[in-house]
Amino acid sequence: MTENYYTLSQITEHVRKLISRTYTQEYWIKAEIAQLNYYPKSGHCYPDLVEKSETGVKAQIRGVIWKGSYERILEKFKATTGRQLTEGMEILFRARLDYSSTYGFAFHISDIDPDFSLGKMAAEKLKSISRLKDEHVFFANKALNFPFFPKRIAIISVETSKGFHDFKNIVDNNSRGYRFFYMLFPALLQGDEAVDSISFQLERIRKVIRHFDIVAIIRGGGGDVGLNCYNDYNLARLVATFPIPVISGIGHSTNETVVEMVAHKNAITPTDLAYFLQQKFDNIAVELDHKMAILQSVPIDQIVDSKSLLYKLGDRIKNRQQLFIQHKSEQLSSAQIRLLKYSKRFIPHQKEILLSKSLKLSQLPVNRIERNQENLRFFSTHLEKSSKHILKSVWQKIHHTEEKIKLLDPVEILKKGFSITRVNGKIVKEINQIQEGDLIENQFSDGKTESKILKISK
Amino acid sequence: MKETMKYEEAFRELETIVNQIEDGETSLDELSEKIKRASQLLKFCKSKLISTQQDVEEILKDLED
Amino acid sequence: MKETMKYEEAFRELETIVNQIEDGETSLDELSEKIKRASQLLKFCKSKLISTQQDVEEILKDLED
Amino acid sequence: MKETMKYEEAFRELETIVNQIEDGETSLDELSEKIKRASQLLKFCKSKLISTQQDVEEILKDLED
Amino acid sequence: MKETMKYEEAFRELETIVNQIEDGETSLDELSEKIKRASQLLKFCKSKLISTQQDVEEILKDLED
Amino acid sequence: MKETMKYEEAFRELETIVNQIEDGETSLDELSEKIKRASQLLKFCKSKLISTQQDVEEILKDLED
Amino acid sequence: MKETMKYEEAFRELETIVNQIEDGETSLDELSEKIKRASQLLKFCKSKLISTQQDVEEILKDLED
Repeated sequence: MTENYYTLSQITEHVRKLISRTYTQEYWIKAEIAQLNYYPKSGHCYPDLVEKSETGVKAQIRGVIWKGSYERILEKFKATTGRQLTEGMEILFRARLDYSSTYGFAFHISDIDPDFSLGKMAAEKLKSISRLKDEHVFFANKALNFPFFPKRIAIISVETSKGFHDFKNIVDNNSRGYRFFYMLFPALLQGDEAVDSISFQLERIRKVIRHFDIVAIIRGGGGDVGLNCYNDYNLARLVATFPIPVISGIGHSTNETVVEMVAHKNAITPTDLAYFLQQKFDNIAVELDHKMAILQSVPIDQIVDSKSLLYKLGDRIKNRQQLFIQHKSEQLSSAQIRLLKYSKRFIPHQKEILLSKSLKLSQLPVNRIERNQENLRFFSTHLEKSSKHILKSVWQKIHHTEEKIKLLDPVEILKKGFSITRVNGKIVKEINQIQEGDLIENQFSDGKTESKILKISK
Repeated sequence: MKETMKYEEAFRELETIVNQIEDGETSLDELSEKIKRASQLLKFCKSKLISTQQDVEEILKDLED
Repeated sequence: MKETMKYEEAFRELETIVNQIEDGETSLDELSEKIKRASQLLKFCKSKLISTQQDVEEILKDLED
Repeated sequence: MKETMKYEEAFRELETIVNQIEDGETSLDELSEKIKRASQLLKFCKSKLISTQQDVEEILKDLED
Repeated sequence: MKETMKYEEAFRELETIVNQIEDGETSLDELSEKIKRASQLLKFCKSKLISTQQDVEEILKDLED
Repeated sequence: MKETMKYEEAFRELETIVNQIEDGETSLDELSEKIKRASQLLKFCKSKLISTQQDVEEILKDLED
Repeated sequence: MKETMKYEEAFRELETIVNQIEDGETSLDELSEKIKRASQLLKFCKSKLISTQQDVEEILKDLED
């Protein structure tokens, strides 16, 4: 038997002393709330804090928040994040590690950082948005055609809420007497339970969707707290993929939630939503009035115009037939005038032509005969003149020749004192023909002499 | 003239006749025939107009109530 | 002249004759024949014109009522 | 007019007719017919604005199925 | 000269003769023959002209009334 | 000189002779012969001219009536 | 000298003789012979000329009448 042993308390007391010496101060620790374990009776809260890995729980430790701290911490948390502390939520808390002999290890939580959770929520919201976009459903509801007459409205709201009351007030009491049909599908509209509650009602509406044109989510007042449910991925997806347009009238001043983003229209408040629907009806009413005005004026104008066209045509027929007949009548008159004019002119013209021929006929032969007479006279004169001229020139030639003969007759030369010398019967032309002592014979015009040459000089 | 004739047809025919007369495309031989036809068409159109006007006025009166 | 002759035909023939006479294209031998024909055509056209005018006026008078 | 006619259909048809009338595309022959139709459609659309015949019981029954 | 001769024929022959004489194409030996023929043609033409004139005047008188 | 001789022939021969004499182409031996011929031709032509003139005048006098 | 000799022949011979004498080709011995022939020819020519002249004058006088 071993005599050296400790009692349990000795050991736990030792551990307690060791821990309390080691962990003397508080630390900021990040962990997830696995279970909240809030006891409303005592007001204390004993959350199970875990750190998870891919394989499972990596670390787990109990937390303790005493009633006083819990109330303070929760108020601050809600004020900042608009949410309750919920299971599955990752939080950053300040705590001191404590060891109790009976309860074991626990973190005594003195504070939780709401800003850390806020950041976490924002990240969650962004994640929802990007997931919806990745799945191509983010704009699905917006892509639906807004009904022309958004008359039948499925309303997700709370009967008693102020928002629903405001909406009804406007829609039911509009001055123009428009009648909307709406039906309430009651649901929780804030807090973590809202996701399931709204989803449930949307599924119900889906069953009777043929009775409705749009869905309106109307939240009644209640400030900006508890709106994180509208950032829930599943709810947002349901809204985005809903087969008829969903209009949100959640009414708050903080950032738009994901549900509002994917809704066909975010009317911000229930009142705005009511006015929006009323405006749609107003537009239609205005259009109808406009069309009625056109119907009342245009056809009558058309008939009046047609009448005036018809009367104008009638007038044209009257005028034109007159012009037509007048024109024909003028044509006839002009034909008649021309016929008279040219017929009358025809014979005198022909007469003139004949007269001119007649004149030519009486003149031309006379001219011809006269011309011939003149020619004959001309021939006659020329004949006489030319004959006389010929005779005269022949006479001249004869006289001329006669003169020449006279001049050439040697007898005539001898008469002028010349004589012809011959020696031995030959006519002497050169002195060499004769010699001294030759007998020469000289012939004169009226006789001859004979003589002897005494001397010759050269 | 057929009872089933339409106003538009009648009006167009009437217009054609008037244009033909105006453009001198009509011979004198056809003139009286054409004018006769035009006269019938005119009467037809007028009665059609008046009956249409009555119809329209009635419908519109009904609409205003 | 045929009773069935048309005004336009008659007028064209008349005009042709008048033009021939005007242009001196007619021989004297044909002249009196042509003028005779033209005279007949003129009379025919005139009577046609007057009867057409009467017809048309009657139709139109009927229209104004 | 069918009761089941949708108001949007009715409105579109009305719009088409009114446009045709406004653009003068309507012949006089069709005019009264068209105006009659337009008048009916207009009445139908107007009545739709101020009436509802939605049956809550039916919806509730549908919901229970 | 044939009684059946036409004015145009006669006139053309007359014209031909006058032209021949004018152009000096006629010898003196033929001259009197040709003038004789021309004279006959002229007389013929004149008488034709006068008778035609009477015819025409009668027709035209009828037309002028 | 043949009685059948034509004026134109005679005139041409006469012209030829006159030209020959004028151009001095005629010898004295031929001269009197030629002048004799010319004289005959001249006489012939003159008488032809006179008779033609008478004929023509007579025809024309007839024409003027 | 032949009585049948022509004036032109005679005159040409005469001219030839005169030319020969003028050119001095004739000896004094021939001279008087030639002169004798020339005188005869001259006489012949003159008489021919005179008779021709009388003939011509007679014809021309006859022509003037």
